[in-house]
Amino acid sequence: MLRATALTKSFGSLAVTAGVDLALPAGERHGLIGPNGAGKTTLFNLLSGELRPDSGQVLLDGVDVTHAPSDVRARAGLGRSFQRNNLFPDLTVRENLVIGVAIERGVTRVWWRGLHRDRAVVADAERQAAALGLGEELDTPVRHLSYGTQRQLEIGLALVRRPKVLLLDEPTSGMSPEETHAMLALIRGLPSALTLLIIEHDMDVIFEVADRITVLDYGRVLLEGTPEQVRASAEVRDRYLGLDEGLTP
Amino acid sequence: MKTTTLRGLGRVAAAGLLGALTALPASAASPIKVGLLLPSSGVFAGLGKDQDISFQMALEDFGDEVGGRKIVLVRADTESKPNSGLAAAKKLILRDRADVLVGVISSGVLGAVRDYVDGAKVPLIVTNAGNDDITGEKCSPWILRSSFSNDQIVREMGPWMARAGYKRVFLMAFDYAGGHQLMDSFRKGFVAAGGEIAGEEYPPLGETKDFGPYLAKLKAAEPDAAFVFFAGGPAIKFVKEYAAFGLKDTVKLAGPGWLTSALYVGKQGADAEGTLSILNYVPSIDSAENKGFQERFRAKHGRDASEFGVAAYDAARLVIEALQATGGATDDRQALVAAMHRVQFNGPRGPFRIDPATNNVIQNIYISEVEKIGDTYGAVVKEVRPNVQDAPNGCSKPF
Amino acid sequence: MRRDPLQIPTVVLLVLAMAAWWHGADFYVHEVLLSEIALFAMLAMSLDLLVGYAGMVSLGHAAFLGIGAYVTAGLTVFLGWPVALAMPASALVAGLAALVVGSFVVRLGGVFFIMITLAIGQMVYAYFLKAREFGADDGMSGIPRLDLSFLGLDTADPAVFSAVLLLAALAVYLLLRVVVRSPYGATLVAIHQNEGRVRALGCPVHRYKLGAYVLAAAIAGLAGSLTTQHSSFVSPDLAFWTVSGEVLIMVILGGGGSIVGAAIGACAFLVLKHWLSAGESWEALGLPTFMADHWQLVMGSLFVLVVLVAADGIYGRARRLLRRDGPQAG
Amino acid sequence: MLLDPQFLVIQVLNGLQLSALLFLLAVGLSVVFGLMNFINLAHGTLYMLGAYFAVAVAGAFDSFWAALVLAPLGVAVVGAVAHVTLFRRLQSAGPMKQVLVTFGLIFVGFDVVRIVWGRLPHTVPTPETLAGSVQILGETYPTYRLFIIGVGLAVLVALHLGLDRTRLGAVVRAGVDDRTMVAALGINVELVFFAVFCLGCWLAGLAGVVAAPVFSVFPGMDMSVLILALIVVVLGGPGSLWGAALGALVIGMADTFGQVMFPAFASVTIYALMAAILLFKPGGLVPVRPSH
Repeated sequence: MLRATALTKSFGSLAVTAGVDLALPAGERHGLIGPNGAGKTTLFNLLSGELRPDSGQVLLDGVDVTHAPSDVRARAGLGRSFQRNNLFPDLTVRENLVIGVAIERGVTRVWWRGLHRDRAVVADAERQAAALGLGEELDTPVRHLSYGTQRQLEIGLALVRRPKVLLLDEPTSGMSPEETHAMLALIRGLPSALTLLIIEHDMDVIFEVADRITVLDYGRVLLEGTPEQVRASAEVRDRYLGLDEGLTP
Repeated sequence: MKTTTLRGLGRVAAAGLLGALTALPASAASPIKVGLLLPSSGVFAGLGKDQDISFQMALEDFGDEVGGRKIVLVRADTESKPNSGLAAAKKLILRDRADVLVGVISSGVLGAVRDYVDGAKVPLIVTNAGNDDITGEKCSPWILRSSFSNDQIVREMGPWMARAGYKRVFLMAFDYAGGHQLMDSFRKGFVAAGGEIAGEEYPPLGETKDFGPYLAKLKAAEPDAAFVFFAGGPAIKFVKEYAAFGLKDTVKLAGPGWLTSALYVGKQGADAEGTLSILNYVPSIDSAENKGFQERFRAKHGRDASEFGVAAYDAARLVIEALQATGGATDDRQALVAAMHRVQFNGPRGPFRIDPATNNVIQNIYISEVEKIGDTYGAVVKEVRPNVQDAPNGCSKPF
Repeated sequence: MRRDPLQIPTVVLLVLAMAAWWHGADFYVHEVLLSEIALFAMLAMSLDLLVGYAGMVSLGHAAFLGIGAYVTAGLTVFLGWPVALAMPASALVAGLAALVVGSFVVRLGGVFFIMITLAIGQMVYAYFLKAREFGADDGMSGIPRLDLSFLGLDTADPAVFSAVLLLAALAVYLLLRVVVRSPYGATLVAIHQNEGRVRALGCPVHRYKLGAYVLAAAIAGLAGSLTTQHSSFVSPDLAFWTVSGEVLIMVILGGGGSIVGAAIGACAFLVLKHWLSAGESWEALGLPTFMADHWQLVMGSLFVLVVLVAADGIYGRARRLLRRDGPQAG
Repeated sequence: MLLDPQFLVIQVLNGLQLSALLFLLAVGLSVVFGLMNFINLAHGTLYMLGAYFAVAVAGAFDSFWAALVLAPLGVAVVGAVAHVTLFRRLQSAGPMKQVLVTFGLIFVGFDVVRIVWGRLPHTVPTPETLAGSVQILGETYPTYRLFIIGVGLAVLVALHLGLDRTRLGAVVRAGVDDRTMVAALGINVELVFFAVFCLGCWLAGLAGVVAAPVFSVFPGMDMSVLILALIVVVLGGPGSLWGAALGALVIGMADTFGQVMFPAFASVTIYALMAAILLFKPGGLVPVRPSH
C-alpha cells in the first residue's frame, strides 16, 4: 500500500535519510522507532510530501507520488498527524473539523454561499468530534484546550479524510497515562483495512499496536522485523532500547 | 416677437439691477480669492515654497487691494502628484471658491487638472509646468501661462550651438515626457542647422542612483558638447559628477538653465563653471526692474530669487493688473481673462505679456554661461533672444 | 465562520452615516471626500481579503489599481469603448495580471511575500512611468464617466457620481462578505492559521491563495477603473508604493479580518488626512500650521501606534470590547 | 563601444561602486533578517538619516571625516532607540508586526527629515584628499568612487573576520543556522540580536554618509535604495554575508550595464531576476539554511 525505495534526503552535508526502504502491505500496523535525531520525522515528511527526497521513490497504492505535493498525496488517501500539535489554534474544535470535512468533501471551492448552509458538513464534523470524545468542547478555541485534548484532535483531523494510509507521529507524546490509554483505544479502534505507520517513543504502545517494526538510526534502517525480533535484537538493545526505560514491561 | 424681446430685455434689466444691488456691497467687502495650487510636500515642495513667497512679495510690491477688495490667498497642497493635484484644484474651486488659480509646478499635475479647470471655467495661471500641449493642442481659454513652454525655452539653443561650432552633441534627460519634449525641441533646431546628434541617453526618472554609467557612455561617444536637462537634486549631482569624470574641460556642458538654477548653482560651485544655459531668466539680468526686484528679494530672504520665483512674481502682477483693469470685479471671468490678455509690463525678466493666440507668455530668452561672480557662481548673459513667442501649435482660440 | 454580532449593526450604521453625509454635503465633499472614501474603501476591503483572511500582506496592491485605471483609460480614449464595457475589462485584465504574477508569488510566505509584492508593484509603476503610449509620467486625460443617462442620471454631477461610487463600494462589501462567509473563505482563514496543515488535509492551498489574490486584484482593477473615471485622468502615481502603503494602513487602522473594518479604516484615514492637511485644523489646536504639510508624520506615527497597542484596529477593538461585556466572555 | 576596453573599465568600476554601496546597505538588512526573521523596511530611512547626519556634521565641523565617524554612530543610536522602544516589544508578536511598524516609520522618517532639513536637496562636499580624479587606462575616474569601493571591501573583510574569528561572530553564525540553538547555549540572545541590529543600522548610516557626496541628499532618497537592497537580500540569501556581497555584485553590475545597454528592460530585469531567484532558488544564491 505504501512503499518507499532508497529514499535519501540531506540537509547540507548531513544525510538525514540515507537510502531507506520501507514496504507496508495494506492493513499493516507498522511501528517506526529510533533514537532522537534518527530521522523519523524527516522520513514522515518525505512520505507525506512536506519534503521532497534528493533521490528515491515513494509509491502510494502503486502510484508514484515522489514528486507530488502533500495535498495531492492527501487526496490519494494518505493522512498524517504531526509530532507537535499542528491545528488551527484560533478556531474552535468544530471549526477545525469543519475545515477538514469541507476539504474532504470538496466544498471548499464554494465561494458563493455561507458555510453555515452546508449543514451536512457541520453535522459530519460534529459527529466526528463526538467520536473523538470532544462533543463537549465544540465551541472552545483550540488554543484553550488541554494538550492531551489537542493531541486527540490532531489525530481526529488526520482521520477526517478516512485515509487508506495513516502516518501518526508520536500520538501519545506528552500525554498523561489516562490520556495515553484513551489514545491507544482510539488507535486500536481504527478500521482494520487502514495501513498505519506510527512513530512512538512509548514502547508499550508500539509493541501493543505494531505488527512489524522498523528501527531507524542515523537515517538508515537498522532493523526491520516483528516486535519479537526487535525485542530480541542485541544491536537494537544496545543502540536504543537499552537507553529507554520503557524497555522492560 | 417684439413683446418677447422686450419682456426678455426687461427681465435682463431687472436681473442686472438686482445683481448690481446684491453684488455691489458684496464685492466691496468680500475678498478676492487667489488659490495657490502648489506643492508643499513631495518632490517639488521646495519650488512650491519659492513660488509662494515670491507671489506674496508681489502682493506687497503691487498692492493687495483692488477696487476695495482685498486679495487673499488660499492654498492646497498638490503633493506634486497628479491625483492629489486634482483634488487640490477641486478644493480650491469648490470649497474655497477661488476666483483665480495660480501655480502648478509639475507637468503631471497640470495634465491632471487641465480638463477640470477648463470645465469649471476658473482662470488658472501656470507658473512653472511647461507641457507644450497645454498652450498648444490642448489649450484652454481658461489656462494661461506666465512661465514658459518647453519648446519656447530651448528652441533657440540648437541653432545657436551649431553656429558656435559645436557640431556633435550628446543629449541626456530623464526618461519622461518633459525630458523628451526638451530634447526633441533642441534636436529639431540643432539638426536643421547642420548639427549631428552624437548619442542620447534617457535614465529612468526617479530611480537613478548614479549618473556614472551614462557619463561613461557620453564620454565614449566623444561629442563636442552635451545638452542635458536635469533639475533640482539630480542637477546638482549631475554637474558635480560631470566634472569628476573629467568631462567638464573636454566636452562643453549645456542645457536649459534649470541645470544650474540660481537655487543651487552656489552648491555646484566651480564644477558648474563654464556651463552654457538657456532660460527665460537669470538673476544677473542687467535692468533696473531686475536689480530692484533682486534687492528686495535678497533683503527679505537672504538669497537670489530664482526663475521659479520670478514666474510666480510676474503671475501675481498679471493678476493684480488685470483686476485693476476690471475694477476688482471677478464675477465676469471671461472679462477677467480678457483683461489679462491686455496686461503688459516690464518685469524682472524683461517685457512680459500673454499671447492671446496661445495663452502662453511672450518673453525674452537668455543664453548665458556660468561664471564666477564675486566669491560665488552665477549665470552671465551672453545673448538675448527678445520676445520669443510660440506658434499656435494646434491651439484654436476658443474665445 | 466566526460569529460577529457587531458586523450587521456596524454596516447599517455606516451606510446610514454615509447616506446622511451624502445628503447634507456640498459639491466639494461629494467630489472629493465621499468619492475618495468610496474608492479607497473598495481597495481596502479587497486588500482585507488578502491581509485579514488569507494572511497575505501585500504591499503592491496599487499595481492592480493602476492596471485597472490604464485599461479603462486606454479602451475609452484610444478605442472609444463605452465605459460600461471598459469597467469589466479593467477588472478582468487586473485579475489576469494577478493570475500570472500570483501563480508564483503566492508560494512565498510572510516577509518574502511582502518584499516581492512591493517589488512587483514598483515594477508596474516603473512600466507605466516609461510607457509613452500611455503618456508616460504625464498620464492620460479625457477619460469619460459611466453613462447613466438612460436612468436619467448625469454622472458629471458630483452628487450623482459619488453616490454611484458609494453604491459600488457597498456592492463590493456584499460580494466580499459572501466570499469570506463561504467554505472558501473559511479555508482561507485556515490557510492563514496553518498553511501546512490545510495542505496535509488535501487542499491545494496555492490555488486557493491564488484565487483570493485574483479576486482582490479584480476588485482593485474595478476601483482603478472608477478612479480614472472620477478624475477623468490617469497617471503612474496610482500604482506607486505609497498608495499600496496607505491602503494597507487603512486596513490595519480599521481592523483586518472583518471587511467592514477596512471600510471604516478608509473613512477614518481619509477624514483624518483631510483634516490634518488643512492649516485651519492645526490653528484650532493652537499648533503651528506648517504641520499641515506633514500629515504623513502624524499618519505614520498613528499607524505605528495602532500596530503596537491596538493591532486589531478600530473595528477589532470595538468587537473585543463588546465581547468582553457580552455573555461569551472567555 | 561595448568592446572598448576603456569604456568597459569605467563601467566595471561604476558597477563595483554601486555594488559596494548596495553591500553596505544590504548586509545589515540580511543578517538581521537571517537572525530575527524580520525585515526592516525602514532600513532605507536609516541610510537617508546617515546622509542627512553627514550634511549636519560636515556642515558643523567642516570635515567629511568627522561625518564619516559621527554620522553612522548617530544612526546606530537611532536604531538602538527604535529597537528598545519598538521592535523588542514586538518580538513575541512575530515578524509581521515588526515589518508593519518599520513600514510606518518610513512615513515618519520622511517627514522628520523634511521638517529638520527642509525640502531642498543638500550636498556634502567631497573631502579634499579624495576630490580629484585618477587616470585609469588613460581615462579620468573620480578618486572618491574608488574610495567607496574601498570602503565596501574593507567592511566585507572586517565582517568576514568578525564572523569567523570572534565569539559574537560564532554566535551570530550559529543563530542564523538555528535560532533555537543559540538560546539553548545559554547565551543572552536578546543582547546578540540588539548588537547585530545596531551594527546593521551603523552600516546603513555608513552607506548614507559615503553616498552623500556622490548623490545629492533629499527626502525620498530612501525608497529607491530600499527596493534594491531588498532585492540584494533575496538574491544573496538572507543571513549570508557572502550572499549579500554576491547579490550586491550581481545587482550592481546588472544595474550599471543594464541601464546603459538595455535601457528598455533595465528596471524590469532586476525585478525579474528577483522573481526567478525566489521561485527557483528560494534560499538565494548562497543559502545558509536548507530550504524547507
